[in-house]
Amino acid sequence: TAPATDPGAEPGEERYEITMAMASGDTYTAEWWGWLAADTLGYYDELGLDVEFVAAGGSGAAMEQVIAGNADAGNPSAPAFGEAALVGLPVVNIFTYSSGAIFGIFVPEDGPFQSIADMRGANIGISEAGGGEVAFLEAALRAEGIDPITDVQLIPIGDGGPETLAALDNGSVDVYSTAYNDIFAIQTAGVNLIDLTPAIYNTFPARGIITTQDTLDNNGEALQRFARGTAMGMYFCLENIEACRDLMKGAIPQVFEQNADGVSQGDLRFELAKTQVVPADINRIGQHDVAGTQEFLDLIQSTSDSYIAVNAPDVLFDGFIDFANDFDRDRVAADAAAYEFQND
Amino acid sequence: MTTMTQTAPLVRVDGVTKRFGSGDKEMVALSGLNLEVREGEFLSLLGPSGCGKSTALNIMGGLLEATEGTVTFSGEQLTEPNRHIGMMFQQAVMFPWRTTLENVLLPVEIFGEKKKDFIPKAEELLEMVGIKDFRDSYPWQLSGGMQQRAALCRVLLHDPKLLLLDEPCGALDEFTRESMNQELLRLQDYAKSTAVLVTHNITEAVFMSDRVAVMSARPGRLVDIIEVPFDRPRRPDLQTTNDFIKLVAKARQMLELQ
Amino acid sequence: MTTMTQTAPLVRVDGVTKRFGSGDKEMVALSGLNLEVREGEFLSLLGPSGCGKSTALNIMGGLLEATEGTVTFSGEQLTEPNRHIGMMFQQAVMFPWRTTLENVLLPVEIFGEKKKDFIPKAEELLEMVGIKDFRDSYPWQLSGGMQQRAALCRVLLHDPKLLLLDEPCGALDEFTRESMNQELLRLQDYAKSTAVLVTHNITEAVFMSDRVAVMSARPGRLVDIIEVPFDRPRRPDLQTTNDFIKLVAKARQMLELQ
Amino acid sequence: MAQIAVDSSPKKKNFLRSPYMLTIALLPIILAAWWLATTVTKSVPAILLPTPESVWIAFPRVLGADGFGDQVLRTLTEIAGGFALGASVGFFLGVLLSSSSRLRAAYLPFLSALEAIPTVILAPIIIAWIGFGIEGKILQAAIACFYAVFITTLSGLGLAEPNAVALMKSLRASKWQTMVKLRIPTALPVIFGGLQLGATTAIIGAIVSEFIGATGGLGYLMLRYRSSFDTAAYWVIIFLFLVIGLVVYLTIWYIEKRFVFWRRIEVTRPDLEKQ
Amino acid sequence: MTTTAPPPTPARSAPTPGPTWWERFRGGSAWIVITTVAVIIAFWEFFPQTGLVNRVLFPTFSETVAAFVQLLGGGYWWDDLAKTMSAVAIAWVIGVAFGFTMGVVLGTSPFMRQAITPYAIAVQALPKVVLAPLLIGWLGFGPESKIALAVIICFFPVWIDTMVGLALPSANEFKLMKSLKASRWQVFTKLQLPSALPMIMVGVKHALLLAFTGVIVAEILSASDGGLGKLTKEFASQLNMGLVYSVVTIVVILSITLVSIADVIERRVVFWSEESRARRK
Ligand SMILES: Nc1ncnc2c1ncn2[C@@H]1O[C@H](COP(=O)(O)OP(=O)(O)OP(=O)(O)O)[C@@H](O)[C@H]1O
Ligand SMILES: Nc1ncnc2c1ncn2[C@@H]1O[C@H](COP(=O)(O)OP(=O)(O)OP(=O)(O)O)[C@@H](O)[C@H]1O
Ligand SMILES: [Mg+2]
Ligand SMILES: [Mg+2]
Repeated sequence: TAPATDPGAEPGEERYEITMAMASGDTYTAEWWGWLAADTLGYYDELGLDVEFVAAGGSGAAMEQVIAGNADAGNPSAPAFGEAALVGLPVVNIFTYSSGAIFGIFVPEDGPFQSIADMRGANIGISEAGGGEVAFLEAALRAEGIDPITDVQLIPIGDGGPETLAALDNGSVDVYSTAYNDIFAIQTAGVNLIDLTPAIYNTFPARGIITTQDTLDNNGEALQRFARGTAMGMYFCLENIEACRDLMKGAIPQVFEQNADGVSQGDLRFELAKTQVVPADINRIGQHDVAGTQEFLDLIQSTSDSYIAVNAPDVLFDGFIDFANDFDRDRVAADAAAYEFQND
Repeated sequence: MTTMTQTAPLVRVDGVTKRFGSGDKEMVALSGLNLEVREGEFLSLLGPSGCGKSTALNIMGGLLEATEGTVTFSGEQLTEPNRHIGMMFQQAVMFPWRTTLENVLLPVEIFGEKKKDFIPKAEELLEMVGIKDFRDSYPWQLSGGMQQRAALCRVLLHDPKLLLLDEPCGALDEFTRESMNQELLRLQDYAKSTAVLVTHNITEAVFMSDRVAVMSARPGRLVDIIEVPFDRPRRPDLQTTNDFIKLVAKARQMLELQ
Repeated sequence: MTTMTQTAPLVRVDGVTKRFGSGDKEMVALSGLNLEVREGEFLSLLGPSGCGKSTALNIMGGLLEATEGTVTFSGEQLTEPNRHIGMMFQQAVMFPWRTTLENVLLPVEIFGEKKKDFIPKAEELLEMVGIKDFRDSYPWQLSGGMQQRAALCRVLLHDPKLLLLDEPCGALDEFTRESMNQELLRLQDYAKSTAVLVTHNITEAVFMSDRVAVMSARPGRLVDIIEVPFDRPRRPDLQTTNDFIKLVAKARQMLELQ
Repeated sequence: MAQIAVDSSPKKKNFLRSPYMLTIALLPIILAAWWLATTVTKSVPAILLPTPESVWIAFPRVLGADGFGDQVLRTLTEIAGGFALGASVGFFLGVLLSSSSRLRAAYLPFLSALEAIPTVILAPIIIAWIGFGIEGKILQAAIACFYAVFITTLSGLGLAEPNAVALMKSLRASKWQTMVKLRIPTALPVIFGGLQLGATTAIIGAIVSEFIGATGGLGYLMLRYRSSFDTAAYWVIIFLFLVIGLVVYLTIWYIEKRFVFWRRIEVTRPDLEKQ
Repeated sequence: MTTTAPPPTPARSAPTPGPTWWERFRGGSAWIVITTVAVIIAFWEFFPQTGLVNRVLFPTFSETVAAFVQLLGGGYWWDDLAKTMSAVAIAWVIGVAFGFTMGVVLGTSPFMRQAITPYAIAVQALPKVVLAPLLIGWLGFGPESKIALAVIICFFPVWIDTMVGLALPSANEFKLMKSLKASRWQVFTKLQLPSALPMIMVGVKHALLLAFTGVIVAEILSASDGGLGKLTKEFASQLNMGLVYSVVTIVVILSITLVSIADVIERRVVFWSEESRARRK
């Protein structure tokens, strides 16, 4: 029942190595179960691939290391990838991992601003100077006729940590624009936020396997296998999502640590990931959304004169998608059914 | 053992014992010391190293508390430093960030008086010891002897009734030392103050003093007091007279007998 | 000016001039010094502070280079320190991380010889100066005099032909100093070495030496050499004899004349 | 310095043989190594370390950018304010702890532990406390630099000679007078050493705190440039920091030379060093 | 440096038999420590309850203790602890070795010292974290890059203190060695090095604190392979402040412990220094 072309199946065949720069201080976050499952279940190994997952620090740092050639691939978020593409760096997305709202615009329930159109004169919190959400925010404000430079004040208030809570709590800012992930902690700490994100932003691609043209030319075979392994891991999780939660708990227990109210951020993020990682077409895992990407790139480009125009198909490489999906789904489903829980 | 006199003593040391440490480590630095310092006299404390001379002097200056016994100064019991008592140490203590004049004026500052009022007197004193030209120099620009001279001016500036001198010339070479001693005698006379000098130089003790108090090694106690009958002012050639040499020999013997 | 002798001199200082600094800041510390040190004698260099005694001694020890003139030691020209020359300084230089014995053995270590071979001799020396019980103590547990004694043992351990002593007892009190001087004489005699002592204490110079070289103030030059005829071993009471006092007075006069 | 007394054959001052010639000579070597690594061998990718030319070209762009002066001013204010605050608190605590051996024994470990908590951990807490404004950055720069000043003050105040202390006592000087007229002047050379170290750590404290949540300043600019992959501009700011560091160092050195004038002269007079 | 007696200090101890433990307790500093800790804990416990600060950001002491217990129960962080501690240890050893070498090279050559100082100061003023991406480029994503960062941060005091310490011996001491014709190496090993040790130990202790800071900063601000720094960042982003303070407490306890151990070692290594002698009695 093995697939017809399984390159790693025959012994003695050449093995490949890949260094994957993960865009976080930790190797995994709660929504990266596709990679984690493939790695723990040995799918990469089966494919003749040794993958080293390394924590690069954040999206910008991961993108930097991929461009520098210190990592073969990375998973920076769409804005970091887009920004690199828009300044003319030779980056390529070979596999779309997730899509949907990664960034949003939020206001406290009882705050003075309840729609984007009102926000003239507001103090708006962002995660950090040059954070990924800024482009979205600026575009959204412009769409309502508000100049993001002169009409509002952008204040970096961190990514959902104590400084963010303090800023919202003491009224330093009335609006908070950031990654969706960042607001869970704030909400469980008692600040209820209303999501004002324009619907259109919820369809943008969020994260993929990013590499450079150079690596693609020189190490294409390894990347191709990496894409398939990742697809297998995602499929496994979609078959048995609780198994993946269990794997996650084993890998990053501290994220599932409960706070005083008995809530764990890991669980909240995991729930959100369930909606974002699911591919549009289960038979074409990793498939790019060309139109969405173009719209996204154009949006960011509009926020600065120094960006060049980029054609989405030029930075999206879909040569591996067929190969990636050409695996034995029944067997992965069987693996999923047979999973034994270990971390409860 | 002290010789009784008519004039009331300026300082009276009465059965003073000083112990350092406690328990096993206790050590008796001074044991039952009785001593009177007469108004206007020059008294030397002579004794071997470690016999408690400095300790006795520090107690007289109120820097140390006696374990037993009392010290009175001008008839009053002494328990803390007194501004009528001036002390001078083996090393000229000069602050390198102050000029000679500023160093001399230090006590005035600390007593909270107006510096201006004392500048003429300070200059007069500097003139007397021959370092007026160096009033604006810093200590490192002075030789050791010049520094001691400045320290002498400092202690005299405020007209202390009692001068306590802890080997003030110990660190100087013999020649400088001799001229410093001359200076000291001249200024003590000029200021009409009383002086107690700690030394272990027998010749110096005899040459300078009206009386020499000879102390024994540990635990320090008074052995005897030698009266020195020579006239003042004293000149260096006194040291080659027979009487002088005999007195020195007597003191030496006393010290060696112990 | 030096007195000629039959035996070949151990050290010969020939027209030595030493200048420090250059240009405007040039200062002549020593000017045209001629001096011979005879084998086995005890020679003192006597002079006021700053006259260049230490400079002369450092040149004889090969620590400083003469600007002009030459120094020969045992007939050979001296350009760098020589292991047959032992030096001792005003402050006993003792390393606080070494015990007394280890401090005494330092030269042996540096010369790369076996320490073991020298331990008996080191102990003998420590015994002679009366601090054998302190062989395993650290310097801070010794008094200043004891430290100087240990330094003396260190310099004698290796049988130097020439001892250069730069006021080795300058920092000690008179009593300790006198007994150290006795020690010094006894050990110099025992080791049959030649010694040059720098001092500004006239009595000490006369008491210790076979000859006293009197130097003048800056720029330092030799004034005269006084022969001291007294027999050895010398006892402290020599100092109260008339002949001795006369010699001291002569030296004093020479110094004051300048 | 002590060796001068032994070895002092007259040497002519020759500028060409002075150490600063080596300092200057090293500069082109460093530049050449940088150029070789980035431009010739390309062993370091430009995204991590840009070429010297690109940094050179970026200089006018970064320095001429809108509001750049304000950002510099802001960071300098943070550094200066933080340094002033941290140094005075460090100095004050040093004085306080030196006045009592009991206080010293009790609090020294606590204050040392504070040095072991990195600024980055404190940053969010401080921001939560006093907000995102410049005050928080000043506080963080102050925390970063206080220890160096504190520990040197503490050890420096113990340096006063026993004899000098006895003199002050014999004059019945108050504790305060002894401190001001004797202990502090004695400690000054050592304290200045601490100020040198503290100034550099204050710079670091200010920048790191700007990384964590700031609305302006050079650290903020650095993040901006880095996030848009403008590595050359990023390095322009790094060089600015090197310059700021050197200027601050030289300023303190100059002040020290004027204030602690007696110190260096003492050191250069070895013949007075005896006794 | 004269042979005068020790400075006159008013020793007021009574000639009674040795002090009781209670007197020693009151005379010592222990009660100050205990009182201070008690005051801090009381403040920590009650201040958050006043409502003046956000309780989420500033949990009470008991809540923090509860979090601490929870953390201890978790156990998974031993791995992070081990990673941080091993990085600190390695960085410290390398930093001390490197700082010492630099100190020796520059401390024995005034020429090099003056020539290099401007560069040293410039590098010292540089926020070292900006070097993180470069270090990762050279050393990879493992612990090496964060160790390198910590080394750069912690070697400085060792270097400075070694340099200063080597100049401490007096002219007379140099003269003695020279009169014995000691070689440069002998002067270094037998005189300069022992004299410098007390200073070097001060630098070594400071380096220990800075190695801690360095590793944790590297873990928080740049890429790393786990560690306590990453843990605090993670907990902070979850707004689980009790856990954050717990980890900080662990860091503080560890650093105080390590410095105290270093103190004990110091007293043995440099037993002759004034400081050790004063503390021993
Ligand atoms: N603060 C102190 N603590 C313990 N012992 C002390 C203290 N001060 C002095 N002593 C001891 O008391 C004894 C007497 O000391 P003191 O300084 O009075 O002697 P001294 O006669 O002045 O000696 P010297 O001529 O060497 O100055 C010495 O043995 C000394 O070690
Ligand atoms: N390394 C030096 N550089 C400059 N001047 C020096 C140096 N060494 C000594 N001098 C000067 O040379 C002169 C002679 O100094 P030296 O130390 O030989 O005198 P001394 O006779 O030993 O004096 P003392 O009795 O005070 O020890 C002094 O004026 C001193 O200032
Ligand atoms: Mg004394
Ligand atoms: Mg001399």
